[in-house]
This record gives sequence, C-alpha cells and structure tokens, in this order.
Amino acid sequence: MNIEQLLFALFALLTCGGAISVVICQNVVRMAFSLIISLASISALFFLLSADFVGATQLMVYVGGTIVLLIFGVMLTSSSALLQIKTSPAEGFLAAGIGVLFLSVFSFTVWSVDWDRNEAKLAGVTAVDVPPQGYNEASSGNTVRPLAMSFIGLRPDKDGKAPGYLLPFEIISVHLLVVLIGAAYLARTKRRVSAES
Amino acid sequence: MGSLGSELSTYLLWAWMLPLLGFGIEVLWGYTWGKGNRQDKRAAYLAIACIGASFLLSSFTFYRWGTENHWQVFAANDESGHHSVASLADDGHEKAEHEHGSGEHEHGKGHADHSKVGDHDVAHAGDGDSAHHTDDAHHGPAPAYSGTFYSLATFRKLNLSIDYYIDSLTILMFCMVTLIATCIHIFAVGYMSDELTDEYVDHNAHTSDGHHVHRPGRFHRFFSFLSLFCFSMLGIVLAGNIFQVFVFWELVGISSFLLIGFYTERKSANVAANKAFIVNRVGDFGFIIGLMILWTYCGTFSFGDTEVRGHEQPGLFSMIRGADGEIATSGDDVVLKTSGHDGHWTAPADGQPNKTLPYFLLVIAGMGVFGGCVGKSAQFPLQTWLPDAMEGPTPVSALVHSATMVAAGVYLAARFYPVFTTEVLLTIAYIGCITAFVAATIAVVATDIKRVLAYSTMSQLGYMMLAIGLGGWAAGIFHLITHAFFKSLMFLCSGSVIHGCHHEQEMPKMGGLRHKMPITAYTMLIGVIAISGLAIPGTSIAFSGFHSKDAIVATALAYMQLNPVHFLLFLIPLVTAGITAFYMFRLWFYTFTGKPRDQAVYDHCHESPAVMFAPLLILSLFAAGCAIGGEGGPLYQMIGNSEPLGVASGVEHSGVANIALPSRHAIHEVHSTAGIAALLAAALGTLTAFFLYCRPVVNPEMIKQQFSGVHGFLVEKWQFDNLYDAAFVRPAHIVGRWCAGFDINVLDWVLHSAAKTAIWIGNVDKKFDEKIVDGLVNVVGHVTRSVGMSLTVFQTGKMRQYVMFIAVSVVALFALLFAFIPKA
Amino acid sequence: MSLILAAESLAEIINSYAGCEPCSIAIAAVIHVALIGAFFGLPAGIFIWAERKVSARIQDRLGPTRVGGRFGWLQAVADGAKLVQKEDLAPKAADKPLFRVAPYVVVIASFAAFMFLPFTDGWAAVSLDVGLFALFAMLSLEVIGVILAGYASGSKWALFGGMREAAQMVSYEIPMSICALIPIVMAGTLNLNEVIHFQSAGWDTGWPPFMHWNVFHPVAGPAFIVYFVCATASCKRAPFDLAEAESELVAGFLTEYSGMRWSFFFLAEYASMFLVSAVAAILFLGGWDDGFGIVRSLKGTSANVLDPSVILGNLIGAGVLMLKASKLVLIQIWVRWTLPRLRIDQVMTTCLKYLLPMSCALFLAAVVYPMALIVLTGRPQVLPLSAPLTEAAVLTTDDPKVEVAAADVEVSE
Amino acid sequence: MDAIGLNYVLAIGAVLFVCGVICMTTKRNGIGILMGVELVLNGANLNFVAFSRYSAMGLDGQVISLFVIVLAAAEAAVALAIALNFYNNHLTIDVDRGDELRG
Repeated sequence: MNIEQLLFALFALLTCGGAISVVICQNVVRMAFSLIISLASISALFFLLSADFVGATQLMVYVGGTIVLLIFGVMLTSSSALLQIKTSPAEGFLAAGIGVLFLSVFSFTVWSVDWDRNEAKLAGVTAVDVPPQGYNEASSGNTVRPLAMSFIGLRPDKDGKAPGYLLPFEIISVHLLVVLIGAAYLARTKRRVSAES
Repeated sequence: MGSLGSELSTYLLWAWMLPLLGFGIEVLWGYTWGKGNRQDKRAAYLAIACIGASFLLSSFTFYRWGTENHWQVFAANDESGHHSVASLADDGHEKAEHEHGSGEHEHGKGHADHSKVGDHDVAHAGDGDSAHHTDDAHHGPAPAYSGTFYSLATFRKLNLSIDYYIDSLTILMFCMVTLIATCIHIFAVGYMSDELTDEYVDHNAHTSDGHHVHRPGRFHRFFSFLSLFCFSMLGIVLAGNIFQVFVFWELVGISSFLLIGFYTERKSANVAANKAFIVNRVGDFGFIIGLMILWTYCGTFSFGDTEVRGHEQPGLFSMIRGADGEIATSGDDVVLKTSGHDGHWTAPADGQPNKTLPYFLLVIAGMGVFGGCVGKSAQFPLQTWLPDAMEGPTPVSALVHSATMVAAGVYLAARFYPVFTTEVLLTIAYIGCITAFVAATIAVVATDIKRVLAYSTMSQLGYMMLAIGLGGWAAGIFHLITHAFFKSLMFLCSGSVIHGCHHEQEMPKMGGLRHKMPITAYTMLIGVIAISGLAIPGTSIAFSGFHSKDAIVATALAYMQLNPVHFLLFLIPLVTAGITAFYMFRLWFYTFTGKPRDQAVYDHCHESPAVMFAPLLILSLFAAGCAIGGEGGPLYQMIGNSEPLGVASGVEHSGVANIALPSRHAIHEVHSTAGIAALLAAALGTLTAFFLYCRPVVNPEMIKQQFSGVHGFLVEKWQFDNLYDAAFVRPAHIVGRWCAGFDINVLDWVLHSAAKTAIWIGNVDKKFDEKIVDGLVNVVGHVTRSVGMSLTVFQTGKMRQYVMFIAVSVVALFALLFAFIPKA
Repeated sequence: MSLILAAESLAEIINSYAGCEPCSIAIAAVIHVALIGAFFGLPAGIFIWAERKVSARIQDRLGPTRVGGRFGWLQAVADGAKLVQKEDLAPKAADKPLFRVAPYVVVIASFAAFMFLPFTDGWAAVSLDVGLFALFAMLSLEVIGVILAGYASGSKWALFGGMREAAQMVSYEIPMSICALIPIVMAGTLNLNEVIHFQSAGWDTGWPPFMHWNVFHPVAGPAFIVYFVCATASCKRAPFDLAEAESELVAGFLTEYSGMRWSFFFLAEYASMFLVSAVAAILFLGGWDDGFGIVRSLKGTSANVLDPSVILGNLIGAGVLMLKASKLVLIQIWVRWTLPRLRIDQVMTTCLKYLLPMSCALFLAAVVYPMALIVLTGRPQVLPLSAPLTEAAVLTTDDPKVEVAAADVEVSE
Repeated sequence: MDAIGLNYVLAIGAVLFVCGVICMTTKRNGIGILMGVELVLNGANLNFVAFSRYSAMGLDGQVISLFVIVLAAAEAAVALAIALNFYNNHLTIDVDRGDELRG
C-alpha cells in the first residue's frame, strides 16, 4: 500500500460519499456542499491520474464557477429559507432499485473486461501481455503545453500523427459566447406571475 | 475593297437597325418621358435622330457604292442617246461616246473587282460579264451583293437566315425611304404638336354620352410607331430571302394597322385599320401559296446565291432564270438551273437530273406573290382599303402612300420580276391598267383633299405595276421613286393645309388659300406639275413626273406594237395621264385659287410653322429634280443597273399567252412619240381643269347634274365597297348568325344537358364520399386518436419520470445485450 | 531536478537515509505543512498587528501599545489566545453542520493555495506547470466557504453579506485572471518559477536588472495596477469590503460567528491578502529576484543546489519575495484606512464596466506588442535577453518534445 | 499509480453516474436535477481521464474531458436561466409543477 493508493482510496471514498450524500440530502444547499466535496475530490483524482491541467480546470470551473452558480440559483429560487421539497418514498425506492440495477450492470461491465489486454486484443495480438500505453509518467505534470498545442492543432505527444483539436476548440468558444448571451437574455426576462396570484 | 459587299451590308445593317433601336427606347421610356411634362419632345427628337442617321448612312453607302463602281453606272449607255424628246440627241450621242470610252477602260478594273469579291456577288455580275462578251456596247453593271447577317436555323435543307441582297435598287430605295421618312418625321413634330397635352380633346370621337373623348396625348407613341414602320420597310428592302421579306411584310402590315388606327377612339379609324389589315391578309394568302410552291420545288428562299455548309447554293433567281435570263422549259416543266454559268454552283449532289418545276405551278407562284403585292399596294381587286387609310394622321398617310407601304408591293413585284412568267406579267399589266383608270376616275369626283391624293396614289401605283407588267422594269421603279417624292410632298402639303385649316379636309370649303399659305401652295404646285407630267415642249426640261411617266407610256407603246391585241394597255394609260393632270390641277385650283368659299375656314387658316414647311421645300426640290436628265440621267441609269436579265434584250413571243416583251432598244425607238402623246394628254387635262375650276367657262355643277348617274357611280367608288359588302361581308354576317344560332340551340343544349348530368353524377358521388369514403377515413382517424389518447398516460409531463424511463430502458438494453451477445 | 525541495524530491532524499517510503513521504509532507503553516500563520499574525497599528496611525491614535513591549508586538498572539477561549456557539436558526464547516472551507482553500507558491527558486510544495492556474483555482474555492457561512447563519445580514461576497469575488476573479495571464503570455509558461526566471537578469544586458521586471514593461505595468485592484477586491478588502459592511449589514457573513471560527475567517483573509500580493510580486515584481543581480550571482556560482552559496541565494530570494509581498499588503492596509467604501452597485460597475474592458485591452496589447516590436525593431522586446541561469537552476523536463515545444514558445516570444 | 487498475477508476465513475441518475429521478428541485446532471457528466469525465491515463488514448481523453467541463459550465448557466424562468412562471422550483405538456 503505497502513498498513491492511500490517496486514491481517500479521494475515491470522498468522491463516492459526496455523490451519495448529494442523493440523500434533502436540503439543496447541503446537496451543493456535498457536490463540492465530490467534485473537488474528483479533481484530486485527476491530479493523481497526472492530468493536472484538467484537475485545475475542474476546480476552477466546477467548484469555483458552476457550483457558485448553482448556489446562486438556490438563493434566487428558494421562496422560503431552508426550502425542502420532499419526494414520495415510493419514488425513492424505485429510484434506488433502478440505481442498484444500473450499478450492477456497470460494475459487471467494468470487472468483466480485462482492460490491460484490451489493447492487445484491439491490436490483434493474442495472449501476449501488452503493457498499457498510457500517458507516459515521465512527462506527467507537463500536460499543459501538449494540451495547448493540441488545441492549436499540433500533437507533440503523438509525434503529430494524431489530429489536433483546433476546430472543436473554435466551435466551442463560439458556442460559449452564444450560451453567454442566451443565458443572460433568458435570465433577465421579467417575472410573469406576480407573488400575489 | 475588303469585300465591298460586307462593307455595304454593315452600313445598311446599321441604317436598318437604328429605327428599331429608336422604337425600343421610345416604347420603353417614351411614356415616362411624357409623364414628366407633356411638352417633352424627346421621343420625336430621338426618332428623327435615328432615321436621320440611317439616311446619312444610306447616303454614305450610296457614295461608297458609287466610288467602288467608278460611277460608271451613271453613264448613259449608247441607247440613251435617242431618248430625249427633241434636239438634245446629238450631244447625247457625244456624251454616250465619251462615257463609252471611259467605260471601256474602266471595265477591266470592274471585272477584276468581280473576281475579287468575297461575297456571292455573282448573281448579276456574272451575267454582266457574259452580256459583255456578247454585246460590246454594254459594259458590266455593278454586282449585286448577297450574304447572310445571321443564320437563325438550318434544317436539313431549309436554311432560315437573315440575309441581305444589295444592288443599286436596294441602295436607292434605302436613300429614298430614309430621306422621305426623315422629312415626314420632322413634319410630324409640327403636325402632331397638339398631342403634347394631358387633355387631348378628340372632336371626331364621341363617348357614349355624346361628349368628346378626352385622353392624354400620344406623342411618343406616334413616333415609336413611325420608327417601327420605317424599320419594317427597310427590312423588306434589305431582305435577302423571300421568307424574310414576308416577315417584314407582315411587320409593315402591323405598323400600318397601328398607325391607321392611331385615333383608336374613332370608330371609323378602327374600321379602317381593320380593313387595311384584313384586305392585306387576303393578298398575303396568295403570297404564302407562292412561297410554299417556290420552297417546295427550289428548296431555297434566298434571292441571290448563298453558301450553305460550305458549298454554293443557287438562289431563286439563278435557279429560274439561270445565266442567260431565259426560263428553260422541257415539256411542261421548267428546268431549275443548279449548275451555273461558270460552274460556280455545285451540280446536284448525286448526279441526279436537274430539278424541275411544273410551268403552271411557276405561274401560280408568280400570281400568288403578285397577289401579295396587290394587297399591299392596293391594286384593283383589293384597293378599297387605301382611301379609308386616310383615317390615320396625315404624316402617316404620306409615309404609307409614298415611301413605305404601297411602295413595298411594287418593290416586291420588281424584286421578284425574274420569277414572273409572261402570263403573270400580262396579269400584272392588266391589273395595273385597271387600277390606274378606276382610281383616276374616282379621284375626279372626290372632294376630300386627302382622298383625292389617295386615289391618285392608287392610279400611280397602277402605272408602276403596268410598267413592270409590260417589261418596263426600270420605268416602273423610276416612277416609284419619283412618285414617292412628289406624292409625299403633296401629302405633306395637304397635311399642312389641314393643319392650317384646323382639320378641315373638304375642298369645297377651301379656296384662295394661296394668299394665306404661299409656301404650301407653291410647293404643292410643284408636286402637282410633277405628277401630271408637264414639260416644256422642245426641251427636256421637266419635273421628275414627266420623265418617269413617259418612260412608262413609251414602254406601253412599244408593247402595243409588239402585241396589237393588247392595245388597251397603251390607250388607257394615256387617257389616265390626262385624267391625272385634270384632277390634280382640279385639286390645286379648288384649294388654293379662286375666292374663299367658306369665310370661317379662310379666316382661321394660317401658314404652317417652319418645322412643317421646311420638309416641304426639301421634298419639292427632289420632286422637281430627282429625275434630272430623264433616261440619260443618273437615277434611271442606276436603276437600270440592277435591271434583271433579259429585260434589256426583250423577249420573243412565248408562253401560253404568246406575249412578247419589248426590248429597251424598241422602247427607245418609240420614245419621242410616246412622250409627245403623254405630254399632250397631260396638257389637255390641265387646260380642262383650268377652265373648269380656275377660270370657269362651264360650271362643274352643271356637268355634275348632266352626268349625275356616272357621278354617283364614281362617288360610290364604282360600287366596290357595296359590292364587297354584298359579296363577302353580309354573307359572312349571315353565316355568322347561323353559327351563332347553331351554337345557342344545339351546342349549348348539349353542354347544358352534359352539365346537368355531371351535377347529378356529382351528387351521387357526394353521397358515396360522405357515407362510405369519409366513413372509413373517420373510423381510421377515431381509432388512431383513441390509441393516441390511451398512450398519453405515459406522457406525464414529469421530467423525472422520463429520466426514469430512460434509465429503465437502458438497463433493459444492457440486460438484453448481456443475454444475447455471443461470448467471444 | 531543481524541484529539489518539492515534496516528492524531499521524500526521495529522506528515503535515501531511512528506507521506509511511506513514512519518508509522511515526514516530507509534515515538513512542508509546517513550513507552509509558518508562511500561512506568521504573516497573518503580523499583518493583523500591522493593520491595527497602521489604522491607528492613520486615525491619529497609538493603537496597541501594551502587550509585549511598547509596540504591542504580541497583540496578535493575545487576540488569538482570547479567541481560542471564547465559546463556540451557533444560532438556533443556523444550519448547524454547514455553519460549522464553512470556516474550515475558507481556511483550507487559502491554505491549499500556498502549496503552489514558489517562495524561492524551485521551492514550492508542489511545483506544477499549472502552478498559477491551480493557485487561482484554490483561491476561488474560498468564496464557497463564505457563501456557506452566509447561508448557514440563517440571518439576513449574513445571507446578504455572503451573496455580495460571492457576486463580488466571482466577478472580480475575471479581470484578475486576465491580468495575471499577461505575464504568463509574455513568459510563455504557467509555471510561476519560470515566470520569475523570465524576469530575472544580470548586469550583462547593459541595463539595471530590475528593468527586466514585468512592472516596467509598457503593457504589464498597467496590468499590474489593474491586477492589484482586482486582488484587493477579491480578498474583500476595503474599499471593496461590502461583505462585512458594518454600516449596512452588521458584519456581513461574519455576523453570527465568534471565537475560533471567526478568527479562521480573518486568518484566511489575511493569508489570502498575502497570497495575492505574493502572486503580484512574482508575476510583476520579479519574485525572489532582487533588482540588482545578487541572488543571481550567488545562485550562478554552482550547479549543485546544496552548495551553500546557492542555498544562501535561495534564502535571500525568499526574503526578497517576502519583502515585496509585505510591501503590497501594507499598501492594501493603507488603502483600506484611507479610502471610503463603495456602494455595491459601484463595486460591480467598477469591475464590469472599467476593469474588465481594461484588462481585455491590456491582454490584446500584450499579444500585439511583441509582434509590433518585431515589425519595428526586429526583436521581440526592447531589453536584451540576459544569459539564462545555470542549467541546474532552470526548470527542465525529461520530455524532449516538450523541451522542443518550450523552445518554440521561446522563439515565438 | 499503475498499482491501481483502471477498473477502480471506472468503478468510481460508474458510482458517480448512478448517483447522478438517481439524483435526476428523485429530486423534485430543479437545481437538484441540475446537480444530478453534473454528477453524471463528472462520471463520464473521470472515465475519459482514466482512459487517457491507462490506454493509448493519450491526451485525447483529457482534451475531451476539458471540452465536457467547459460545456457543462455553459449548460449549467443556461439551465440556471431556465430554472429562473421556471420559478418566475410557477413561483416554485418544483419541476413536477411544470407538467403543462401532460398528455
């Protein structure tokens, strides 16, 4: 049990716990808080997976941005403080059943597939134990430049053989602009139903 | 000369297209111009500019043509020495000698030119050469240039194209038409000036409630029509194939229809326009028949020789007349010559014998085409439309009567001369003769100043036809040209009179106007003298009319000598010449001399503005002098230059009718006598008119009473209108009524009953639809709807449930996958 | 490895002495935590004391004079002692768990941000290429704690304070990040240490070395000012301290807090003040590079990081950085007690209508400026580049490709 | 890190996903549903990054997860605006009230 496994276990527990508590909590703000825990520990997982830029982005965008946004939403839409909208227990049980089914399906998939041999299979190599060609450890912590270059269409990590992501990048930036304007427009529409009615 | 033909054709093409351009612009923008202010004369200026420009182009063409031919065509050839009435014969001879010499050494160059000409200039040039070799005294005329502007389509054998056929006649016609048209345009600016208003009051048209018609002026419309008219006429003149001629023939018809019916509010104008149009259609029917015959047998439309897909194809003339100008017959057929005088045309491709054409069909074709000419230039059976055409504005009458429409008929007759057999020519001669006489007699009693002129036009046209029929080809064209000038002059004068007298056209209401409008009066006098063919005895000093007319009379005389049977063809024209002089002077005296008969008219009338009498002066100049020198003169020589083959040499007795045509030489033999006779007749007529109307010794009224029967008959225009009315119009009406009755009683009944049946069936069908078809459809619809309604329970509108459904279905999907996916 | 003092490397060193890997890592971690804690706590205490003194001077008072000598050195300690003793109570209406957790969130956030701060050449707990980015990310977590505090207190004042704070921080982060990006763009790396290396130069360029600091750059200079304003606002200092505007909302989100939790908030606030100031110093004022090439010369003597002169240089560098950061903090304090407070709408207007456009314009300028220079003078910058430090001191990677990429960036500057 | 197999990470992703789905199905609060969506997205993200770490995917996984994060932020903004409108129209955030489209 080395330190990484330790950290991984810790953050995995935090992640799952946060997610589950999101499901369980009835108070929206508490949900938000547990979501924060979950997402933050996910970003920690990212760091552990040597995807530091993604992790930082996860922190910045999700925890720093999206969640704050959500909490704003909570504040703006709660007609009473500490608002709670209960769901019927029946629904809860049903959902739980579905969840269990889902989880069983996924875990079955996850555990039944031999991921290490996966690429060997894909490569058509049989029986030989091909070590996974992951993102190499040596340059871990240096994903920033390769990512940036892949955004401008270069792929140093794959000797420029793989295509870059220039076009998606542009499209998404335009998309973001549109979303910005659209969200602003949607949000500023006047209240049609007055509080009295 | 880099192919003089193409050069000339270019000029003429422009001269031809400019009026069309003007027309287009005026039609498109004239109205908007006029809208701004009604005083806007841009349309008129544009039209004048176009036609004037084309006149200049024509003149330049004329100049180029002359220089290229070294003006030798104007040289009087040796016969012309004999022509003059009296003592000028000697120096006439000398002139001839001189010209002859020069002509000799000119000729080499001319010959070289012919060989160099790139176009198909062989149709006549070649003949010229051959004629030259046979007859030393005759040097080769300038060639005729024929070619293609634009080939519309080429079907297997038929080649439809826009061709040109340019010889001296074409150029001459171009100059004449454009010049006169220009003058008339200018005149019209003044004459139509009262159209320059928003509220034109038409005193001759009445609305249903009896008021005068008020309408906006149509200045620009008038001029656009004029431009169209000129374009069509020039198209006929330039046309290189008979089909093209036909097209523009119809265009002329249309534009004349538009112009005659210019005052559409007047019923009489509409009737006249329709009459002109329909009567022309009658003639054109014959035209088409002729066209079809020629096409069927000759396989080409073009006059001159054209080049179809590389190899020469002989034109109509070459086919029928060939190299020597004779119609070669074998048995009952006419042999169409497809191999030329110098092997210029390819022989029939697969060595088959020459194509032939039954002789009687050739006659019919000629008759048909001539029928077209009859309709167009108002010859004997179809003449009735012409007087009514006076309904149009006077400039239109001038144009129709002098240069364009009626001239077209004569022009075509002349152009098609080679196709006419002697029988056809005889018919033409008689038709022309009859027309000349009838029209002249009617003109004697007419009182409407324009109608008098109209009838005189008819009779003059008769003269031309007669001349062509008698083989006096050149004489006919000669008269056509001169007549065009003085007739347009006189019409414009009458127009100026009418304008001055505020649209008063009845001569009995006029009189003594020469004090009021001197210029009009004396220019008119020039025209009158010209048409009645007066000359100073003992000299050859005479106005144009004299020369042309006595050329015709001389032809007639010579013809009579050859064929005594047809002596009428000489006598009637002679008499008609007298009558012509009589009624023309009657008109002049009636209008301009004596004391005013209607004081009101007299007081109000005034001389026309300069824009109107300036053209008069120009035209009077030409009317007086265009035929200077008579048959020795340039005009006649130029015409003679494009004279078809075999005319000069005359024709021996031939054909079914056994007719011989006088040779040019024979005509000149009798020239002096004929001239004297014509002069005498004219003088007689003039004196009669003088003593009847100017210094009355006998009161015309008494004569009128004396011959009231004849007078009435004449006033009724020989009952032609009534005759046609009774013969064609009423029967047509009766038939129409029968048809109407049949329609109403039979056809309508059938239709109505059919409709009733349809309705009944429709009702039955409706029942069927409502009960059965709709029933089925409704059942289906209800089923669908109820199913849909039952399914709506799943659409709870609760988003979360949808998510739930999705989740469940995904799980199910995975389960299925795991259950049924083959294990690797 | 110049990351000699970064956690893993330290762990390796220790491991080389004592075999057990986990415990060596633990030891290394503890060392770092202790160090960062020192950096985190000491300045906070000092600044609390400094603030009181400065405010007193500005208000023509004496401020603390009793505790520990005539300058009241130990005032902060005394405050801490007092606060620790206070009862930890939560209002009835409060959402207790959140109410309790909120201060920890804030503290953790600003504490964690220290991980990425290079105190001297290569001495960062975690030296990543995304250093600055991660740092800002951590800082942005702080707002959540504030919001939670405001919400969980179950009181209007607190809620308003929290919302204001949230809105203010979220909106001021944007121009701040953009301005921080300007030196990043110039240096071509997110690694704070490399940014400092980019700014440090020797005398060999013919210019005084401090002229190479970004603050003297025609574009980065204004950016520094904008950044500093935004930084002041983002750690809710006056004149932007709407969150605890006493005159309007008693103490904002702090209203219901007392004792230790309350002091945590203050600790976090001062820590983050120090943090943003340090970042400003690193980005614009040359970080550990004293403006006269001393650190450079000391470090340049040997490639071995354990060489005493190098260590001395690093220590001096750390001191220099501290000095710069503290200066900036003092400026913040000075501003706080000098300027009146803005209205909330004015705060937002200042950010969205003035600072944001300015920062965008500056960013564009920073991108265009080198190109313009290349067009005009043929060189990407006015000052000549100094010879880089010895290989050992420059952060390198074992990935040749990225080396190449870095070279590209170098060239493209 | 290689000591930890890919499976574990994927398992965590699965848990996140399932939690998100359940969240979506059970929460009547619109914001709660939004959080569920975020959870689901994060599960997917985790898988992407994990694959980029453990398989030949290389950086692609990270790039895609970046895209997902950014678009998720955008989606959150729009969803929040929608939620506000919903609240303006119904004076509540209970999504079960918004069943105007019930069949």
